[in-house]
Amino acid sequence: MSEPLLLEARGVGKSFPGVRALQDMHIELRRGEVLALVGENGAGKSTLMKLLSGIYTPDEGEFFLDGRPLQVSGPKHALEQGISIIHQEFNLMPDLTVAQNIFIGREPRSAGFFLGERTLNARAKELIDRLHLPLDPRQVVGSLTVARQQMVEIAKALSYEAKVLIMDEPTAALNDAEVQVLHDLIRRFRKPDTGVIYISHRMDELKAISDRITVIRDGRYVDTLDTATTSMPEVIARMVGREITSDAEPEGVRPDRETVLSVRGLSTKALLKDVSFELQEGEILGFAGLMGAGRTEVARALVGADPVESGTITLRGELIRITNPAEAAKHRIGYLSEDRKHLGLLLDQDVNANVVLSSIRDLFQSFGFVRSKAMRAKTNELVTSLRIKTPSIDQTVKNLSGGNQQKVVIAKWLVKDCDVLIFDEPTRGIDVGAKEEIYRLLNELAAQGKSIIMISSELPEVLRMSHRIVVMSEGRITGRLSAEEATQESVMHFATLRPDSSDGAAEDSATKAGAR
Amino acid sequence: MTSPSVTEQERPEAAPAAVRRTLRERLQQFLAFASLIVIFAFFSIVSPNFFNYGNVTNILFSTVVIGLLALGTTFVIITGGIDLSIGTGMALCAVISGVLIVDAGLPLPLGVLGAILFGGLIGLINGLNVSVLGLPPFIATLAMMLVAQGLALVLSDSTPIYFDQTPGYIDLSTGSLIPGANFPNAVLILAVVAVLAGVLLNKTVLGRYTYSIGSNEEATALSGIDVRRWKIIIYTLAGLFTGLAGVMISARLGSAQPATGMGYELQAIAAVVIGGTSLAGGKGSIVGTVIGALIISVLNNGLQIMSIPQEWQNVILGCVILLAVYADMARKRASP
Amino acid sequence: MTSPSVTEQERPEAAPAAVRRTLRERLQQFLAFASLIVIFAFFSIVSPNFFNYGNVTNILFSTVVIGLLALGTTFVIITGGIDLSIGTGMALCAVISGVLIVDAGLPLPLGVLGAILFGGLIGLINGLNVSVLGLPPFIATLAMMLVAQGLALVLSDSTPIYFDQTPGYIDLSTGSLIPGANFPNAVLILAVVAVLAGVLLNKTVLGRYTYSIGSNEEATALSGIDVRRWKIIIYTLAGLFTGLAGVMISARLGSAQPATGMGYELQAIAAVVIGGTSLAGGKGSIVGTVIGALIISVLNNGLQIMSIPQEWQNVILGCVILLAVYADMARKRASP
Amino acid sequence: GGGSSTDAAGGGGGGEQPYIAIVSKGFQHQFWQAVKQGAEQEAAKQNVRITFEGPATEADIEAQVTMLTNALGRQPDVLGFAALDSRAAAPLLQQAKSQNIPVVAFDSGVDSDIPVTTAATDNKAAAAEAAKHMAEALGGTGKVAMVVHDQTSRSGIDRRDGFVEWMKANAPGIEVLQPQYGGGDQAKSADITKAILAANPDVKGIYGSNEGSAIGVVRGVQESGRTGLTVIGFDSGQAQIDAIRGGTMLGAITQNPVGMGEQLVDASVKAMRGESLPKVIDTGFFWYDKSNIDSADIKAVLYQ
Ligand SMILES: Nc1ncnc2c1ncn2[C@@H]1O[C@H](COP(=O)(O)OP(=O)(O)OP(=O)(O)O)[C@@H](O)[C@H]1O
Ligand SMILES: Nc1ncnc2c1ncn2[C@@H]1O[C@H](COP(=O)(O)OP(=O)(O)OP(=O)(O)O)[C@@H](O)[C@H]1O
Ligand SMILES: [Mg+2]
Ligand SMILES: [Mg+2]
Repeated sequence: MSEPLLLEARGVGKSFPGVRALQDMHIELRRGEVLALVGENGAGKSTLMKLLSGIYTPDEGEFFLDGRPLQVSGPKHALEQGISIIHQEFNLMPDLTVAQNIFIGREPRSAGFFLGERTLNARAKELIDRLHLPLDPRQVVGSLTVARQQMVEIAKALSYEAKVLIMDEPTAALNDAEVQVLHDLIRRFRKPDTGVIYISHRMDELKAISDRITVIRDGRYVDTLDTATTSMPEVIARMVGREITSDAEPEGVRPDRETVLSVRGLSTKALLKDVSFELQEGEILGFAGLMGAGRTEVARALVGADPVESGTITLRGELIRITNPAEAAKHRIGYLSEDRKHLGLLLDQDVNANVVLSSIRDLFQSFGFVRSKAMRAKTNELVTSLRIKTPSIDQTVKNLSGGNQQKVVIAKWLVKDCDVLIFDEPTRGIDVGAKEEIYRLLNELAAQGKSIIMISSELPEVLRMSHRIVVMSEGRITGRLSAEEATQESVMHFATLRPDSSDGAAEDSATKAGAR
Repeated sequence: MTSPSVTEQERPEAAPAAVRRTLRERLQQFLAFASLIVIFAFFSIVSPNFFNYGNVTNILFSTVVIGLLALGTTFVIITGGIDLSIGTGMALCAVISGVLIVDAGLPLPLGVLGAILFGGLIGLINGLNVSVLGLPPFIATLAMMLVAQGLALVLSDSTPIYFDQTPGYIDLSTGSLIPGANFPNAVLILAVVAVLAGVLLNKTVLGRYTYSIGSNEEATALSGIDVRRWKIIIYTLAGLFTGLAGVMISARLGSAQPATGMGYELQAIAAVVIGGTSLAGGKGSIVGTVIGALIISVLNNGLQIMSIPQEWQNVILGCVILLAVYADMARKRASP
Repeated sequence: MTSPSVTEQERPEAAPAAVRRTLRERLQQFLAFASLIVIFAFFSIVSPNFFNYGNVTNILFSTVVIGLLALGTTFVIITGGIDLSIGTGMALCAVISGVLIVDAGLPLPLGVLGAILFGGLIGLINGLNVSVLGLPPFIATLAMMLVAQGLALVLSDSTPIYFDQTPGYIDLSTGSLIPGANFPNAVLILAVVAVLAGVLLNKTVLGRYTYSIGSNEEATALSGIDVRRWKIIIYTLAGLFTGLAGVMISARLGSAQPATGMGYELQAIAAVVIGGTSLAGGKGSIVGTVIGALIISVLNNGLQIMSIPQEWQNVILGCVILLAVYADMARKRASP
Repeated sequence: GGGSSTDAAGGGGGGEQPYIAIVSKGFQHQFWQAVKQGAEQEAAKQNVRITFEGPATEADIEAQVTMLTNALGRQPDVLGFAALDSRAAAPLLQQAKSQNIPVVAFDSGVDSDIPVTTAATDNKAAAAEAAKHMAEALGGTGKVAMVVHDQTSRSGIDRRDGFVEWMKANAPGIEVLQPQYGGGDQAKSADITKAILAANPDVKGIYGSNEGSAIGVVRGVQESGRTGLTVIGFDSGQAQIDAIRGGTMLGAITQNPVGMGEQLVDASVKAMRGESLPKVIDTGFFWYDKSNIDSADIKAVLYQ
């Protein structure tokens, strides 16, 4: 290539106490390309990006931008150099509005000091419309769902009009529809003199969006492949160092199961309208739907995290009232939130404390005194079985990689033995290898007779795991599909169905779909 | 699927137009007065001496000092910090003003300016300790509280400094610009400063970053904003308010009292929190703080006017504060 | 509350093997004494009368009341809350103890128990206000501070209640179980209670949940833990400490002084924060609190022993606290 | 009596009963409670209604000014006032005058010609008396320490300076140490006392400038196990009386707070009737020790 690379890293190394995150890493971003960066959880992807965006300083190695050496002194400097990044963990101000978040630090001003709020909102509106994002500039970000917060991040990153756009798992919180939107955005962003580094664990989308794929493992560079001429299994093999069979079917689907949990006419002020479904012993019930469909709300309402307006919950034949998650836990119902950072983890506590949190009282105490040996043993057991990458179980969770944090949340619910487990986006940000591991565990749990509700925005995942699938749209259930009825198309049909028509309509259309 | 059908999926919350929101906000702000109005009405009914021009000005007058301190510390609290040094810092600034005007014989305006700037200096030091040394605000300002208390005594030789040679100084507080209507200037000053603070917090970059830092300091820093610098500025600003409070209290008392001040910080912070500002940071308003300060002084005044036995006054004060804040929160929860 | 943790050195260190960790923790805890030891050594050198049995017991003795209050409030602060009612609450409990033992003539043990339980009641009410009504801890306990202050005066008729008819009561504090060695029981009690608190915080479910709630209340609740209930328990616990402090101070003074207490809360909270507990919640230790309390009383005693002019004592106190905390933080950052 | 105005509902001077608003320097401390008690007794006798209030500490000058403002807001027939800082209150006294509300000052002088009379004692002279007894007890030589309740309030300053100045003038053999301030808090004063004793093992006598300080000194001495020290206190209160009876305290100066309260109300009533009053009513102070503590006239001025 005659003209210099857009961005290049050579021999980069970075260590944290007890962890060698990166060593002799190199990466080459060409002009006008989308370079995918893949690797297992804890491989070092985010760390590399944090070095590029000036959050960390490298122990060794150097960066080049347009062939010129680049020392990033801090986030501000990186932005000035034209490097814009979407971090894996949100960096939003929950108390500020969408517009205020997007343009923080770049507010339109008069006299350099006074805010032009109108202009601000106008600009934000203009940007949001241009990006076709379903956001209201004046909405307070803290009241948005994870998916929408992700969109704010995207809008913010794009608004910098950067040369290099770095996206660290931007689609982890999105479902296929929104992924499409994002891909369109990226295609429009890509110009002859710009480039994108794209980190994702969702193999399917790499094909769609990337030109080349750089694979890293355990902080080391492995290989870079042309997307066009490579198959995903190859990439995965390079990534995890072994073959992964990912086209498995739901296991142990049987119709003749007894009903454990039956929900009737569940409604909330915010969104839900007359949600009814059964959960059977030892089954995995998939919840599909577009963002905002209300799956999370169903879960939250079920465990008493949000107030319910009407509706009944019957557990093993007896009517129960659940007004807070603690009561849910008493009934052996557990909920894994989709928002690990805010609702899942004790970020500044260690792995051990997080893993045992929900089960101390049942499993690890005698007369109120904690049995720390037993705890540590159990935690270590899960750290190995989930292959959580951490120097020790005494590592502060904040210092784990995103995917490993997610594994910690899952571990927490695997320790506590619940009869009914609600997993909301359980594999968010988890690498393919580990996903298989988690699928296996879920199937095991089901086989043990535990009943699982699995909310996921990754349709393939839902299809692959669910014995039955409930599809939601705008707070109502628009379709119920059995494993064999369920296809990408049938699910999408109900997910996009406007439930203005009566529930009956939804029902019989469900049967129609079944007939199809 | 293509983008349009995604926008179809917009959820109800996303819908409300700006118009409806601002309307609700106005209503909210008005309702926030509710507790205050109820309390006020109650006293007006039970005591003949409560609701009259004289007494209402008294109430406003007695709000000035706490009000000024509360206004300044509102900014600090919204950033998620706290400032314990405002009470004794105020006393120190009062002494400084005495030293400058009475002892050094500087002209009034200069002396006043000097005292206010000295307040800024106190705030600056707090700011440096918090954002450069990274000390917890509680510790940094607690230390400053002690230091200021000591220095006030040292500089004043533990004796009050009297301003009776400079009547103009006293007029700053008790004088009345509005001829005839004996309406103390102090109240006017509080009003003006409150408006300024409101503008600063709602209409300027400073205010925006104040909220932003309190809402998520790390993210604010990652957005390329010099958080440290802004925190220093915000603490310094609070210090300026402290300085002004020092001037106003010494003007009211016609003397700089080196031993006063301790305990004012708690009252000021209470006013801020009663006004709905969260000590966790990110949320708060100037209007709220003003209301909070008024609630406190109306209660104090009303209970004294009703000549409730003093030992009972605190008991009632406590309960009413609980009720007021609870009512306010319940209301906020109710209104979607 | 600390500056953005985007720069590495501010990130808490990773701890390798469990063994090495506990080892380092011990070292850490030992080093935490550093500032205290330095201060102590300094005074021992500059003043011949500082380091001797008599004076050291004086220091310990003067730590008891603040120490007890600080221990209780450590739990509350680790949950991310705060308790302003401990000072006047203590005075109220002292009065209760007087009412029960002197006025009602209950036998000593019952009276003492009653006073401690009454403290628990105060805490219980705080807990209910915080977790059931969902009031900000600052407001809930501020209100309680006022109410307690008033009630102490009301119940005691604003006059001290003397225990001179029950010398056994006074021995609780000044008496000496260890025969010969004139070593006040109060110090023994503080020691025992501190150990209990340590066990409670580190070895029990209650302690675990205290930390969890402090570091992420929502996540803790979603993990199926009845956060409300535990918060009530924790505030009640703090109340029990307040009750005990009330007993100990009235025992020392041989009388229940209804007018004291105000201001103790600030000192106690200061001790906790100086001890490295974060007001943001989630972090803290009993050892730290004990050290914090000792630092304060050593400084007070030492400066008085050196008979530094009082107005300067606060100035120095402030600066030393700054230094001590800064040194401690720097050390923590440095230690890998 | 907690309820300082049983029939105070609604306040206001409109009632048939004459109303005297009393704004004191303090409220919670025993001394002020005794003044209040005296005032209430006299009020009952003269069939007038009073309210009695004061700030939490003698540093809360603004609080006192506000109380004074509110007291005037209740339109009393007479105002009883003990100024923390009389010059700070000057404008309000002017206002009282313009509203034709006679002002009766008490406890310490209000340097202004507005008060019709002042029922007060001379703190400095009282402190000097304490010094005199201390010097005698020590035979004119030795180190003397002082624990003072406040370093800025009038009473604190006078009771400190009166003591120190008398010693300077009349007892060259006595070395008075740097005064330490305990804010009138017993526990704090006790700790200070112990620190003083540790720092100066050769201290012969200690002087506590008000009830809280004095009792604190006694406790401090007891706790430190020292004997043979000459402790002289101020004001009364049961603990001090016991200490004197028990011998841990040589004696103390007491003012006559109850009498002061009575004089205050009596003078106020006279002022209301327009009767002429002396410019100053000296409520006096007394030295009491083992020898005279049970005498009738001392008993009369002590409060429990
Ligand atoms: N601040 C830190 N302190 C200590 N260790 C860290 C820190 N940040 C990252 N690490 C470690 O460095 C390694 C790489 O982390 P990184 O976040 O780069 O992984 P990743 O490739 O982004 O994984 P994921 O796909 O799960 O996001 C991990 O083992 C992680 O535990
Ligand atoms: N944290 C939240 N704050 C306010 N409203 C929320 C929150 N979470 C969910 N909701 C409401 O519930 C609706 C559904 O939530 P959510 O979008 O999570 O549904 P979902 O089907 O789980 O979609 P996804 O989980 O993919 O975002 C949202 O449209 C929103 O109205
Ligand atoms: Mg990552
Ligand atoms: Mg969801």
